[in-house]
Amino acid sequence: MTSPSTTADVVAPKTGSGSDNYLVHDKGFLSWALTLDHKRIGIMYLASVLTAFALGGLFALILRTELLSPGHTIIDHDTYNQMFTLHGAIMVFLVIIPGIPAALGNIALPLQLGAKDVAFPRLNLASYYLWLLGAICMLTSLVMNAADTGWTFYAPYSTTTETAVAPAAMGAFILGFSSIFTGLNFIVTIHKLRPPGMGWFRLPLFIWALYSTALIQVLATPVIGITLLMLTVERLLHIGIFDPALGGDPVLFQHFFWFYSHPAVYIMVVPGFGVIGDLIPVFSRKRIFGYKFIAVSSLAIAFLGFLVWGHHMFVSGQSTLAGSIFSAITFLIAIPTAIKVFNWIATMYKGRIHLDTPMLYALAFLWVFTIGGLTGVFLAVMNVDIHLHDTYFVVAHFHYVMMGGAITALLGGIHYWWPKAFGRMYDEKQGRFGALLVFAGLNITFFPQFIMGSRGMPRRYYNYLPEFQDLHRLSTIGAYMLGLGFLMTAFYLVRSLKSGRPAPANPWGSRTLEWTIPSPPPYYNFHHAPTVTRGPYDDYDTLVYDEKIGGYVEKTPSA
Amino acid sequence: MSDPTPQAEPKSEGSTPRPAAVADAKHAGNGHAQADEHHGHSEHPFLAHHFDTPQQQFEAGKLGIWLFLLTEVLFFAGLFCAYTVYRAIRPEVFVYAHYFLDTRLGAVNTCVLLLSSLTAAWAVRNAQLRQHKHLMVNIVITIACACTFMVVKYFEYSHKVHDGLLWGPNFAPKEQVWELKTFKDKHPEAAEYAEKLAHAAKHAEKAPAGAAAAPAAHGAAAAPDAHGATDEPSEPLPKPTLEQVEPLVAAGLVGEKAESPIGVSRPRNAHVFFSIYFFMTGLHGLHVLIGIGIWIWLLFKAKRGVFGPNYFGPIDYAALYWHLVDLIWIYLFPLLYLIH
Amino acid sequence: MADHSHGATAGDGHAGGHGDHGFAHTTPLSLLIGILAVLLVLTVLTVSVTSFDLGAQGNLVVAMVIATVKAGLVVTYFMHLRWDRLFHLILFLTSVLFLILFLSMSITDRSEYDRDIESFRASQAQAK
Amino acid sequence: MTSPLLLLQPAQTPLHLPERTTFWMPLDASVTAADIDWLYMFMIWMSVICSLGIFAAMLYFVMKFKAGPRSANETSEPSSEHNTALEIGWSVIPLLICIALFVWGFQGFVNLRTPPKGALEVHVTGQKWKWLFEYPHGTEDVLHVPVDRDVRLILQSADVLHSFYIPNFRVKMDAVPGRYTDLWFRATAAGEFPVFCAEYCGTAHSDMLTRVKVHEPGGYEKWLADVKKELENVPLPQLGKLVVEKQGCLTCHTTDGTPKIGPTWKGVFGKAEQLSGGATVNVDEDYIRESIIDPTAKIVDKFPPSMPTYKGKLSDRQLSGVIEYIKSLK
Repeated sequence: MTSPSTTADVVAPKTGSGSDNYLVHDKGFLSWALTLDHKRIGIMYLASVLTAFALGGLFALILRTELLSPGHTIIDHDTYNQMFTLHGAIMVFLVIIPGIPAALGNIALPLQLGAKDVAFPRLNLASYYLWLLGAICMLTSLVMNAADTGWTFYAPYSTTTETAVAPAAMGAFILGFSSIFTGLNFIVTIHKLRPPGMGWFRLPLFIWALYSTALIQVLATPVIGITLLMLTVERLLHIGIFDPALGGDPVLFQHFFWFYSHPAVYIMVVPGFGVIGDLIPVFSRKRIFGYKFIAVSSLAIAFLGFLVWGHHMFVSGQSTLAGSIFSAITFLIAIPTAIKVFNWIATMYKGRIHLDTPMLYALAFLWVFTIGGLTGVFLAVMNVDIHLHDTYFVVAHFHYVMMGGAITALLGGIHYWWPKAFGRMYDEKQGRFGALLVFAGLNITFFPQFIMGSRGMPRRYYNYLPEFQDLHRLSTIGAYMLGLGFLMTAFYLVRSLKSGRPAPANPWGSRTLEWTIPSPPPYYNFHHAPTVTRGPYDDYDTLVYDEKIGGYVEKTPSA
Repeated sequence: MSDPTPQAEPKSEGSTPRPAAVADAKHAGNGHAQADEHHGHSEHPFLAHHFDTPQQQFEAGKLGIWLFLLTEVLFFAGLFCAYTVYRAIRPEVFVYAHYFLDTRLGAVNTCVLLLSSLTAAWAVRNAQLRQHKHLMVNIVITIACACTFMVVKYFEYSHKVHDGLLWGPNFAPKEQVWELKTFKDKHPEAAEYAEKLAHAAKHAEKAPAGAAAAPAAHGAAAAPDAHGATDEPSEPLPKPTLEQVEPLVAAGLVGEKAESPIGVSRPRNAHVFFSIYFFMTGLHGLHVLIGIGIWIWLLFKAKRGVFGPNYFGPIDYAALYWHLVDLIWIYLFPLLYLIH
Repeated sequence: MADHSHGATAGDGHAGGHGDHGFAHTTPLSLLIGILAVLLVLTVLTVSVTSFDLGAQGNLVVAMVIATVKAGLVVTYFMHLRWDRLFHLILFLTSVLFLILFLSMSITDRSEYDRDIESFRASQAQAK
Repeated sequence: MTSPLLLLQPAQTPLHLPERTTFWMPLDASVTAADIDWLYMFMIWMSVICSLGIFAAMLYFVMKFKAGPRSANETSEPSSEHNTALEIGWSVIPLLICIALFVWGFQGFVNLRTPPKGALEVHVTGQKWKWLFEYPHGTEDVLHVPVDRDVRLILQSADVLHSFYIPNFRVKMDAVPGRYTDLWFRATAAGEFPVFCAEYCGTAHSDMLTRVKVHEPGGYEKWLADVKKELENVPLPQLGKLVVEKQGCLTCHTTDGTPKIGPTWKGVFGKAEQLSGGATVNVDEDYIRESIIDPTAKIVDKFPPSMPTYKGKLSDRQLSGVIEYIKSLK
């Protein structure tokens, strides 16, 4: 399908951080605060998301320390409930949903399309400020009397408790709009700003994943908007839609909530598939195996994700009929996910695998996501779910998929595009050590929780039976390892900004368009869109490694 | 640098310094194209730097607004779902409550919005043909229609607040449903019969104020099913005919759906209708207000005569948004006002 | 739903506009006014229909059919979908499809377990 | 023979999951548990095989095709990038496994959700942080069931969502306010098994624990008779003390003088209490009886009106028992 390789028709990239790149083009706070440049917005998103991740992670460490022993350890009942609510809400709404699409997507998507910017730059900036406003709104709930309803805001508890649920719900409401506008921006950019010659099946897989995610963001997020609006109005004005005393129905709230929240978990993990889809061919220096199957399976997951929300409600009083329909369709989602994993592994066959940090994160993703995905099947089987629902088995499952999937892919993406975004190389040895530490910490934290869960340890428990204590202790040790791993990663990445080796245009020898321009890229990205004549992962053999600049350059025909 | 695909227009070469970011006052509400005031492409003053042709910019904006309309449809989907679930489960609440609504006002509002939809579509046409005066007239008419719609809504709301038809615990209707003109016109006999029932119930409570309160209350108008007889100890009511009882049962005034088993009252949780009514029409009204804001902003832009065949995006997207607001009202009107 | 097959031609943004009088299709005025007339007639029709009794759900079905016809007119002519890209129509229908999907599953489930609610309410009423 | 009173008192021994026979699951003690455990282990082994296969392939490829330094410019050998048969293979096989799992799980689910006819019915009420079980003689806070007999629990909630979860029976069902939900089981082993609340319900969600006592054959009927006889002739104040503990009154009231969510009962009898409306009332039998039946009638000043009604839950003898008990608190 790929035509004979001709050199991409862009002037040979200037190596080293060019004199006039987007980081130094304008100076001063306003040049950042009012920027319309997608790369700067991406950097601001990255910084904000990682700060929120640190805060959410801090809450997680406090929770794990509290669970070292049954009963009171460091905090009391209510603080514990508020902590796990905020840990959940911050991680879901502030970190993982905007994480890969808004931070890495904003940096890489226009570059991979050879475009100058996203379709609506001002809307892009507006969605960042909506993220900021939503974050402030949610953190006012932290300051006032933090919500203690869990990130799921289940009625009638959320409509009757005196804690500050309204600011948290409105914070999530505003963050929903930020997510919608990012999704909308990406769909239009992918449709309208593709370079000449780049058909749908010449798009990098990262773009395919962002496209499927954007479709979910646009189609599902409005429903959580109306749900949270109804919840807040129910709390303040008692309109009686979710309150049983006034004729309402709490299970209806669960339908409204999960209609968004299950597609939302695919908003969290499908961009991760995209990053891994880009990393594995580059670091195996081999064309992706089954490109069409991976691309289309992203869309299949996006669509099927809308039909299965009821598998969160098997024991909530949902009828058997509805439960069986949801369970049956849930199994269908396992198929495209399996296709993706198998195709990635097939890509590595007969490749030349370089185990740089991004590749370590990609391999960690494959390992952890396989376990996460398979345990999802346990929860889809209806009668086993009766035993496992709302236990630590579920906690372990979604942490394996969220922490192991979304966050590991986010870190892999950060390391992969770090040279391009900042023009600096991070320290490779520390990167690899950090990746191993995160991988180990993750498994030690969450695998014991599978065992606790199937033994009957319920979820969101402040006080627990003594026989679960040693597993909780093991999990807490893992949590500290994880925290240490992230701290170390943050440390050497920030240090690389100043003292890192200047990055060449194409350190990893990738063939996607963002590596054909200098790093950090000029503010206008491309003079005009390059004409694309081959697939995103073709002709790695026409690149040759240049020792001096530490990166790949086009093989000149004479050589 | 050879460029294999023929470009539509020769593009000015060289990267001109990037125009200072003109933070257009456009609030993030809808996603239509961002038009920079000045940029490199000389012959199209409104072409943003990252687009190559005005058509590409227009079509990008068009896709953007359609995606935004997608989110609006799903935003209202939550409310339509709440409406459908509660109507499927408690039809009598909706039959009972719709008598309180004024169908005439609803119809007037629908026609006003349809007219404003026409003037919006017409305005797009004017923008394309550079008819600036007509464009401004049409925008003004659209704004006027929108304001009329809001004024009519104001009257409806104040009437309901005055009559105590609010949501949740503060639902305390002043006049009973069978005293309403709309109910009397449709079911004259049922209205009388309900009158008698209410009178009898009041009478039954007053009369045996002393000891044997229970049996009399029990006796008065035991829940008559559709054809049951109502034995009434004080003066026996004639056996009710079908037309007398059937509307009462349908509206949940009597029978097991009613609030109090004796006498005639209102269906249980009747306030849910008004919760849904105020939420839906309130949110729709908010979208009409946002629409008015956008049209006023476009009025100023139109006054400067910027629109033409190559740049009419903002008018087109505002018109699409306006048509969707009208579309939602087209469904709200029969669902809330025309219940049978 | 997946529209990946449709996909605009590569770099469609670069297709040339047709000369200088602009690329947009202008809707004829007579058509616009005609559509408004039809819409007003349909509104009057839907209001007058309520005076007849058309069976249990008859009125609801008729009202919805008329509303959908009106909506169809507004979408095809006023919102220009008739001359627009097919993709925009697919998008609109997707949103309607997801609305129906959300509605139907919620009602199916709610009506399935409604008898639990009724039996609970009935027993609470007796207990009082 | 332990004194009958102890029968009424919940065993003070701390709650424990009985010893486990398998690594993954708690001791299975109900008819339906075996089927669930079998399916669970089947899936465990499927997952182990599947993931080991993937990890092995991954690690093998990494070792075999590990590249030297980048400067060596090694290129990957040409290999096909598309193999439809393989793709179909690893789509259809997981699909078949999934269909099998679904059907197996669905049958178990339907079986678990249709209680057999003639099961012993117990009404269970979940309220903020306590489970209450209605028995003919009154309410208990420990579930007593006979062994080898179908038991159907009819769940309701007095305030927010709770979820009745017995790990050893592998059963769980939410208690939803405003409606009935039900679950059934048949215990196969006598003994005591913990009951958890699995749906987050507020501050003491993790303390909403109780136990299900499975009596040997005949033991259940004996227990019923003993408790009934016991309740007849135990002196009123002691009966009142038992009822107060079982009904969860002490989660809001106290007997040691310090006010909690509700007023304290120490020395309250005969005192003139200041009501929220400004009036004062003398705390006598009628006031206590009225406050139990209709708590919001006369609320003591500066206390929230959050007490649920106990109308129809307490027999007259239990009511007078509570009044005598409050009287005895000087």
